[in-house]
Amino acid sequence: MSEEKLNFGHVSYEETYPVVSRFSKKLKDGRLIGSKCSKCGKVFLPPRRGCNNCFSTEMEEIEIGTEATMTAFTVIHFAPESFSDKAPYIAAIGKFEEGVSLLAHLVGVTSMPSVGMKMKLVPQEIGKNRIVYKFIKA
Amino acid sequence: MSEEKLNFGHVSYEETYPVVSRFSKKLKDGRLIGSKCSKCGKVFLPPRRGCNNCFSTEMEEIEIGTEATMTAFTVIHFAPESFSDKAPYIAAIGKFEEGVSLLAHLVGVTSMPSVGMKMKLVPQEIGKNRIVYKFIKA
Amino acid sequence: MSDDVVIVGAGHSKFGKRKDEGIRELAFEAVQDLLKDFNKGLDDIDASVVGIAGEEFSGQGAPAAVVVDEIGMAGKPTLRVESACATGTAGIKAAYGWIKAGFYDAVMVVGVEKMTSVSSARATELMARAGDVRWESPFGVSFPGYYALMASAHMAQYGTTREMLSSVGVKNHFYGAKNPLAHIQKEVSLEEAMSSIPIAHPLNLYDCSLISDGAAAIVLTKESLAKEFTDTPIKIRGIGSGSDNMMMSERESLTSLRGAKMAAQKAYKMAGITPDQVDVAEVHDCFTIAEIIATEDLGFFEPGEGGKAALDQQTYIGGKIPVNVDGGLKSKGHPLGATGVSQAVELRKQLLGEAKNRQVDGAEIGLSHNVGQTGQFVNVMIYSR
Amino acid sequence: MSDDVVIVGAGHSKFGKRKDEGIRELAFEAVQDLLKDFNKGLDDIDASVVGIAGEEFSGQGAPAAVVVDEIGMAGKPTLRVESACATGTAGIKAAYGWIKAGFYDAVMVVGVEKMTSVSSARATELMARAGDVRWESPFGVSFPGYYALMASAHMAQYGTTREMLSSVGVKNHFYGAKNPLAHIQKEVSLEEAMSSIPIAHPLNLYDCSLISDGAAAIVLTKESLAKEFTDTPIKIRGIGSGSDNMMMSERESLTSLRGAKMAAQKAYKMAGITPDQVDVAEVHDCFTIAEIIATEDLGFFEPGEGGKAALDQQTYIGGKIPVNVDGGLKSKGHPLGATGVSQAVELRKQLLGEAKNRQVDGAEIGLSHNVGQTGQFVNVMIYSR
Ligand SMILES: [Zn+2]
Ligand SMILES: [Zn+2]
Repeated sequence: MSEEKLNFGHVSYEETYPVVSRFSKKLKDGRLIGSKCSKCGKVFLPPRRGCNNCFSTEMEEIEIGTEATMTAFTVIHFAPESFSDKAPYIAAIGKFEEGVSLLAHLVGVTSMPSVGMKMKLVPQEIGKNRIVYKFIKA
Repeated sequence: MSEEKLNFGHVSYEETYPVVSRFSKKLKDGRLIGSKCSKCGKVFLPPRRGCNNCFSTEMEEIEIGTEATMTAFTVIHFAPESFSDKAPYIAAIGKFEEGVSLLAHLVGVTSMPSVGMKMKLVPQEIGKNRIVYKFIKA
Repeated sequence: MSDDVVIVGAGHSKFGKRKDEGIRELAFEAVQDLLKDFNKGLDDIDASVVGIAGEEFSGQGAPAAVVVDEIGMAGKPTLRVESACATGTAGIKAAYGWIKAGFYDAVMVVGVEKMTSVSSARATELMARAGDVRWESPFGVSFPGYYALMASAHMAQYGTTREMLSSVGVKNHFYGAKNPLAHIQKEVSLEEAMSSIPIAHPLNLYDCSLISDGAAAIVLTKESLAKEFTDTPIKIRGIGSGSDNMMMSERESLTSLRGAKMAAQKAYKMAGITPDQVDVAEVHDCFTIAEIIATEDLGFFEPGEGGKAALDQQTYIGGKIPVNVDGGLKSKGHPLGATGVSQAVELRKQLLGEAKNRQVDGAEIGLSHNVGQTGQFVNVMIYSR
Repeated sequence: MSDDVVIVGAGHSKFGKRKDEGIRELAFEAVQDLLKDFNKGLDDIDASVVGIAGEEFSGQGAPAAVVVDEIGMAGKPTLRVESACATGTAGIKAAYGWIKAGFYDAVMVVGVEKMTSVSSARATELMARAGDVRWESPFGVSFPGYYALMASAHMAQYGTTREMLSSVGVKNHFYGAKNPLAHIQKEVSLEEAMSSIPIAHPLNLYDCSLISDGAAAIVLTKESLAKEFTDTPIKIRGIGSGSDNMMMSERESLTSLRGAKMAAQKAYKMAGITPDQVDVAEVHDCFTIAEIIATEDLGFFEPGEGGKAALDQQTYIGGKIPVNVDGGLKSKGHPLGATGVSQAVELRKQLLGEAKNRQVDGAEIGLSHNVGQTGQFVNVMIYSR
């Protein structure tokens, strides 16, 4: 498979595998795609290559809405080495209506956020070969 | 302790601890110094901070002769990343009269060496803060 | 009748920024300490288990063997276990299994970590890589950050306050100041703790455990052989383990560790005790919020009550349950692989009445709670005389 | 009466350069394969042990938890074991102990490694760091280099030749060509093997095992429960372990691994058998010289006779003792953490008569020999129907 990879995240710690690259390409089109097991129906976000419930690898794409409610957040002041020049930044977990959650940066807020706030997940391109999602205030 | 460290080896993979730095300084003076347990007499080359036989940390310095007999060798053609520009090079184990052995590069030989050959261990300074020992043909 | 597994020897290095020592010297120091008060020699120990969490801190690949050689155990069977910050208790559990399987009569467990060779930012990076590197680490969430996420949820759900968090740090420094092996032997005031610099909001400097070097070692054998090694064996009465989903975002709860609750339940059941029978506890206070959640998950306090209990000094000696009266990870230090073994060494001191000015009077049952990553590895151990 | 520990399920991924899969996907593939032929589901497995040798190959810190989550075992107790290249059998031994200790009825052991994400030079560097980083790695001795040192000593002492070394590689490629899961399924001639490029003299390319990605998994339980899981359990009859000095230069011998001899002795004793009763052996042929030394250390041939025996095809099917008839590390591949588990999977196939065109007729007893670093970790396992 010679298709070009689209890396995910502000930094990559592992190789970019197809399940990540495919997700990233959809994200570039503004779509948040999880995987749903065709056999048992379990939904995964982020997507997986196989279902850890029934071990089927037949996964359907399922589009997740981008409106989320914050369940937790932190403001990172002392950052890992690779992020030293970015601190401080906010990381938050947002729960979507489908019941699945994601962790991402929350950007564009000027006061301290609070658990329960409404957020929206949007794509953020970082250079040509890299993309990430971020939360903004809804 | 503010004394300056003298690093050992072509490359360092761990911090240079005092037991290594002290050994390296003696080596710079042309002396090969092992440690001998004051309590049980066990001899260690390279030196150690404590005796793994009786757990005493009272160690005497003991000078080892530099004449050695080769017990094993290899010519490294495909090297670890940090040594890529040095290959090929010969690594050999030499046994000293005191019964202890060391692994080091064997340099200055023009034909394939053979087990049993006589070698001599000599210091090799690498820049200002780094030293190593090497075998040469005796 | 089953032959219990007992601790018959224990040693502990000084924890701290040990700039003159690598993993091998630190382990040596712990074993040297162990041998001071041990009726046998190394010859009577059949095998070793080495707990080291990260190979990149020390630079040594497959790092168990250098340690084993330095402590005179080369030639005898060994392996390395790793469960992130729960590595130490994972080692004890593995050795317990080896003894029960009949492989060996006596096994040494050594936990060691050399963390200060790398910069704090680098150490933070290495620990952050214990998050899911595909989906969560790429957001630069530090280890304190993951626990800060939990703290924010706990505060929102239960009204836990910054003051409650800080009071955990204050207690642990209070006891750490009495522990000569602790990394930082210094009391801090609530005010100092609350006004310290932010690391990962809502966690400040005094909410976070230390990046430390250190080692701890114990020897396990069967109860039937214990008297050959020591007059004062300590029994391993219960071992329970649990885990959790890899990603924080997939957890059922962010205010409790399901793995810890499961581990506690199993350990209590195996020991045949209830939480109120525990006299002294070592819990995994990698962060102050972690100690609060631990005291809830272990059943010492109701869910949501851990913060208030800390503020009310219910976790001091004389309170409902003395917790981390050796200073905990916060003040004693947290050399990852050593921590779970250090907990065993400390509880043994408590159960033998040797803890001096931080002794819990008449302590008979001790509990250790050791958490790896953010709950993916949890071991709860119960010890008694 | 003691309740033996048995293997009741086994799975194996394709070994090779698996560029589309990380550790989690590789482990998934092995477990998926295991479940194909398993009467129970994951719900009936109580815990897992994960064998991964190096965290830097995959980039994932504390890497067990991502694997455990991907294979549906999150929430259940787990730990990572590491014994360098002997990691897989260290996992089996740890799980064996857990079952014997009564912690769990059924435990999954998963060994996995993703090695090809990094360059060959980088992988060589990472493996070289398993040498003593203070005194030996600083000379740039690669992993093949350490074994080449042993080869030079073996050649000098016993007259072992390059041709004998190469004949091991030829055999292993001969059988690897018959193994659909092998990394390289291609026969090589003795001439090709002998004239291949030098890696670490006297070892050439065809003397060295492959840098591979892959995973293998087995499920262990008690014999008394075996029938619930499978009609064809395989018994673990013997487990023996040994180790050696860290530094090559401190070894008593460079032509034998004292840890392997010790491990073999213990395993034979536990199983109550002698070397001549072994019908098929999986030995740790990380390098051709390692297989030669292994067949001597295991007592199949006298010291110094292993090379001649290889040249005489005494290790082929039909010879004195069939060795690595799945291709071995040389041709099947050597994803470090997976290797010891892969040996168990292969021996199970042999003992069940399912090894097809590489079946050893009527094999009843199988032996696995798994070496970590340069002998600092050795496990010998004996399996039977
Ligand atoms: Zn499914
Ligand atoms: Zn001594």
